[in-house]
Amino acid sequence: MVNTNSSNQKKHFYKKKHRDQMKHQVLTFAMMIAFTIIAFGLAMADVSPMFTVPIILILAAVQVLFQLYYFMHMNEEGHQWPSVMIYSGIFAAFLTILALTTIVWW
Amino acid sequence: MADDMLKSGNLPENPERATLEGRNKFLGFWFFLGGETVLFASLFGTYLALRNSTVDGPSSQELFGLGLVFLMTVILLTSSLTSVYAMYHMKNNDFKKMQLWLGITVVLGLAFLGLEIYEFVHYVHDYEFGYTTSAFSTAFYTLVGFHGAHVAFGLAWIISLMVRNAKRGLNLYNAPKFYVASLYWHFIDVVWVFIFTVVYLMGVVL
Amino acid sequence: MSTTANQKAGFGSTLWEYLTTVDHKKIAILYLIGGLFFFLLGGLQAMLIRIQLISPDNEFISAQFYNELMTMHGTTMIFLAAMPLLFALMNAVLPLQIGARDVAFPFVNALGFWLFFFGGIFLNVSWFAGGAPDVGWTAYAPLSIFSEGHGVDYYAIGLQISGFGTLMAGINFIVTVINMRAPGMSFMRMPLFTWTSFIASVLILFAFPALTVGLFLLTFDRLFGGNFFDPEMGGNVIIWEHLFWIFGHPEVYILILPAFGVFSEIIPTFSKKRLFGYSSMVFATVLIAFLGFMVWAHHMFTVGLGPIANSIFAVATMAIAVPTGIKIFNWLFTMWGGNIRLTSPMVFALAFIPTFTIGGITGVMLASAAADFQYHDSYFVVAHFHYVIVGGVVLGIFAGLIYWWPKMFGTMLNEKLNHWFFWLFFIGFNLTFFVQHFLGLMGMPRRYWKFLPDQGLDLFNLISTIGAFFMAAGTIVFLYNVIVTQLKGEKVSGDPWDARTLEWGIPSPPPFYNFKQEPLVRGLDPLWVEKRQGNGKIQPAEPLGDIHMPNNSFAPFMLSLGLFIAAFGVVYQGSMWVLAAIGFAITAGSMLYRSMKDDLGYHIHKEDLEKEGDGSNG
Amino acid sequence: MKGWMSRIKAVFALSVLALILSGCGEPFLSALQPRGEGAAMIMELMILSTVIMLFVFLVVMIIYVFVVFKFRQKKGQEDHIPKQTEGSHALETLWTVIPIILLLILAVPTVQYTFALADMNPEVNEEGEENEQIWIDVTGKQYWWHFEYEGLDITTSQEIYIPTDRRVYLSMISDDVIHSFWVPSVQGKMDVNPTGNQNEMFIQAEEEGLYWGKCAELCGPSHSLMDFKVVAVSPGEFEQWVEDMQGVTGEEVPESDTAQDGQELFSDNCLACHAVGSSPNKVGPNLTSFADRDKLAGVFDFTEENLYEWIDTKGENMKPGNMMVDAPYDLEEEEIYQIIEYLMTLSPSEITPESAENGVYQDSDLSNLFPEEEEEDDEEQEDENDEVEDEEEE
Repeated sequence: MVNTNSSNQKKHFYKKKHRDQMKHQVLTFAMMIAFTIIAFGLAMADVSPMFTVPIILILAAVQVLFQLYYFMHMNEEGHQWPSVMIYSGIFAAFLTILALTTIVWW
Repeated sequence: MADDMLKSGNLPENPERATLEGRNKFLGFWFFLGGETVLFASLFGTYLALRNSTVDGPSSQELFGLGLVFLMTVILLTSSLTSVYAMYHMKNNDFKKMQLWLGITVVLGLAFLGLEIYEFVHYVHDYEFGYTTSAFSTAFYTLVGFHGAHVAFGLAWIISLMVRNAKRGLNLYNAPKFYVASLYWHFIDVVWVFIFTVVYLMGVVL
Repeated sequence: MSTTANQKAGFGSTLWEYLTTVDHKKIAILYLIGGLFFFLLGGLQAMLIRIQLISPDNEFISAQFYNELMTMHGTTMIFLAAMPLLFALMNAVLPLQIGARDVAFPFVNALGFWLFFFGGIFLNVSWFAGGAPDVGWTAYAPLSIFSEGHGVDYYAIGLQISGFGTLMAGINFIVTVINMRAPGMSFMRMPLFTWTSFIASVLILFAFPALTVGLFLLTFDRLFGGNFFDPEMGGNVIIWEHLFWIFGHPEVYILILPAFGVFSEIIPTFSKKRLFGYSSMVFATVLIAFLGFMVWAHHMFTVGLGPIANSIFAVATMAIAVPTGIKIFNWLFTMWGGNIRLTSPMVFALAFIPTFTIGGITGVMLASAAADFQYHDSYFVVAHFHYVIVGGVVLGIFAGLIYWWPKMFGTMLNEKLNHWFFWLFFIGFNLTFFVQHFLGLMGMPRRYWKFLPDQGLDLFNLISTIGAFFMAAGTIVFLYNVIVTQLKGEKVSGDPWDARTLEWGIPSPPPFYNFKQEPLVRGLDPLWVEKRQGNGKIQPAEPLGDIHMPNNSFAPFMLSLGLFIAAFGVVYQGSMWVLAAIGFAITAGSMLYRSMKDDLGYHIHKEDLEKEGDGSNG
Repeated sequence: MKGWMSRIKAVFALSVLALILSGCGEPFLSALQPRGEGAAMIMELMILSTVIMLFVFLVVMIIYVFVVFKFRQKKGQEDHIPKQTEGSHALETLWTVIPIILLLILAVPTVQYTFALADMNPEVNEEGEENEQIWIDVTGKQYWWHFEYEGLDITTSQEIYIPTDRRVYLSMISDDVIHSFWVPSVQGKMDVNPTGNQNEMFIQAEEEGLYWGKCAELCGPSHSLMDFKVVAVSPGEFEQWVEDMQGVTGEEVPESDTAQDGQELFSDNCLACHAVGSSPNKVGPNLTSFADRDKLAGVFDFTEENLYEWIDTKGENMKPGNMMVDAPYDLEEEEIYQIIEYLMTLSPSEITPESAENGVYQDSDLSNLFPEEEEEDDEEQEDENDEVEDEEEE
């Protein structure tokens, strides 16, 4: 089928590529842990909720983007449709939560 | 053709998407996760609407201890990383290492689930905070419990995949299955990030 | 378990074939049978409702039974009749239209059907188990929480099961469209029916989870002591309304978009013209779907959300009229300058345009929030949504069934009887529902078991009931036509309508592998292109080769049966938990069986295909 | 708000109205014959939207009829292949832009009216002063309505009396499931939600009359029997009615012996749920002006037979699913007739639903209903009490 020599080269190339990716993943993980610590720290510290709540929500959103784009590889090619559907889902989710937090009591 | 699919070893670059079946599974599962996003959003919305409806039961400030939640968060985040490792080894065609890392993921998942059960038991016994105590308690247990059920299902899924393929090794037929299971596991983590933020941290702060 | 489709065998093996099939064309027939069965059931309920309302202060049926009928009529027609019948059309046609040999997930496709079927059966078991649900198809809390007996439990769990099936069917179609298109079938060459089914499936994906959660909350409240909707315990009844309508409004578009697609196939075919403004039709479809997610609260104008929320949702709702209007005018201009043949599918399509326009304009009137304070929950609303759903969806379903009947069965429904069916149904429909607009404005709220004398409501209610009998008569003509046609079994050619799209380029009914060779698509309306610029046959994109087919499986049936059994345990609890254990064990066992087996399918060999001869226009 | 709209209206109103009024139903019930400020505002909006939509429908139908007749296949043309037009940007833009304009014409008054109907601020009279507001607490229950006049010490059920010269403000809540308060000829509807979700709306009747109200949200088996009445009377009559109602304590002793026996039986068997006179008790309908009611239980003819059947069967078959079936009493036939006799004496005021039909207009600004004059009211009440008893003697 394929020349063994070139397939070996390919394998090496992939291995290296995967190893580079993995470094990114570990870095991502470190940042996620850091974000988590910041979020918990803010919650435990005596800071105004007006300040804390938006910050921890943003931290959560960023963490989730990390998960989606790095851990779940949405940054790689062939993920256009997954992105479309995930963002549509987030759109519907956003409307749902907005409604249930604002126009349930009035 | 059919036999190729069951042959282990020597897989292409993205084994999970090398076959049409694999590509279908891959897309179908991503779309399912899009639907799950709305499912959890509905639960989050319900929880947010009812978080102050404690009636006579305890409130979130009285209940939540952040130490345990932090531990659970770190465990689950780490299990997300270990399942990334498993997929890394899958792409490198190293079945044994993949199984090893999946095993670690399962152990971490079990630890998380154990802590969650401990947490619930603690609330019920020490605070008399049962499922039927108030609208808040119902919403809390339902949201966090739904996530817990997802974790339990994910564990059962990964374990049965590991057992089933222990002797068969990695091939084009089961690579998509492993990949999709790991996507599911990450998604569980995504949901937890919002649970610890919206339920626990905001529950203590607000 | 592998079989070939050309088994000519007895009843037993045919039954087994259908119980285990994963072939989308057979699943289409299953959906058709299931959907028609529930359509007749829902129709029967409607007749009882109309007989009760034939005269003022009528005591034909009791208040409790009326509420059960009214609830089950709505639930059955939406979830168990309209949606499965649309799925029947999608399964029968969509893969053929994009030149696919199969759907993306044949197994899941079968599972989707069986879940729908067992969910529907479970819901209807309630009739024999102490009373059907009696709280309206919307099941507003807290009435649904306080409702006595097990009716609402059946509702919550039955819809949950069939909802899972719908979700799976939706995902299957999305992936099929994305991954399985034939070479040359780009997105902007897809037939409109495929497009609208695709978009409807996307709506299913994002709308049904909200219903899933709503039903779970209802189940937990009723069966496990939850407090989501119990005002005494801090629960909030408005949450249910939001969740229900976040699902419920997109659901309207899930139903109507595929019907739009059907008409967008029929009108060009019988006008001998390509669809006018194809790309704006696609754009309008996507826009309707998008806007459809932002307007649900127009069902809740009188809840007391306040003028700000009401105004926002009113304006957003009105906006949907724009893409819908685009569609209406595009259909009109497709016919403009055409060569219109008044076949029965075309007559349905022609009837659809004015009725749906009426449904649309009353929709805009309802969107006007302040005015909705008068319309809401009155017969005006009943008239409006029947104009949309009967005048749009049901006409679309029957038009599609008659149009694709030759493709599904290889036989042709009698045109004369089709026209009889049409006129009886259409006249009856307008008699029944047009006067209801006025009944509503004259002060008759919906879901009324009886109306009182001396309120000026007698005459229009009588007219409405008479119309219902016309509709029933029409439906009977249709059923008679189906039976006679199938008994005669006269075969027709692959392209009896002189149509334009890919599915008409293969024999009727298609062989179980659909396309002997993957077709090459050379433009919009591929068959028309080949008829005008080629030899009238679809060109192959590949040399003749082995075809890979999935194996039949009994697992979808067993898996759904398990949930069906388990559902009784969950409803009755106590010692009945045993049933739940057994049921869940069957389900889990079927899932394990499925995943433990290496199921690679089988191949039809090139040599066998050659023996069968020319696979094109039969 | 009205300027340009009324001009459009002027052109079309007559023809459209003529069209719909032919089947408009009864004036006491139909939304098409508005008798109040809210219903009239909504009617304007309905006419505007109908006119716009009929225009759209006509355009569609003209093209439709033309196309179907002109381009129908003719004999001998079966093989004719028409030109395969792809579309037309100009046309498609046209039928995108025109609907947007039409919708904007409808959207602007929709938003204005939506806010106008939600306006709970006091009305301003000609002198620029704010009118005092009459607020009524409405409670929806399976399957009847309860009304408490805030600050006036009046409780009624099933019938709500309002003066015709001003808005009356409602603050609505449900005791069980969701109901919806609808008086089509006076005002649009508003849901009545359980605990915590208090809704507010105003009703205003421009003409005296007895208007029929309905429950418009499915609430159980007898949903269709949950009617009530709005009795719109002139301000003077309303003032009279208020004074009469304030005088009732429930302790008034009826004249006849049977009725007195009935009263005793009533207090033994019925008072746990029902009340006569102003009372927070709303387990069952308040019966203060029971004998004046237009209908029995909201829907039945007010006859002794019906009343007997109701008390005897606890309304089991008359209003399926009603809560009175659980009432623990057990009465003999004779006792029921005694109670009926007593109930028929519960007519504290000359102002009854009949007054709403051809009432003499009595001028009043209702000023002595409001807190400043409360003390005076109390004195008057006592006088009224005597009067009530006097009346009953007649």
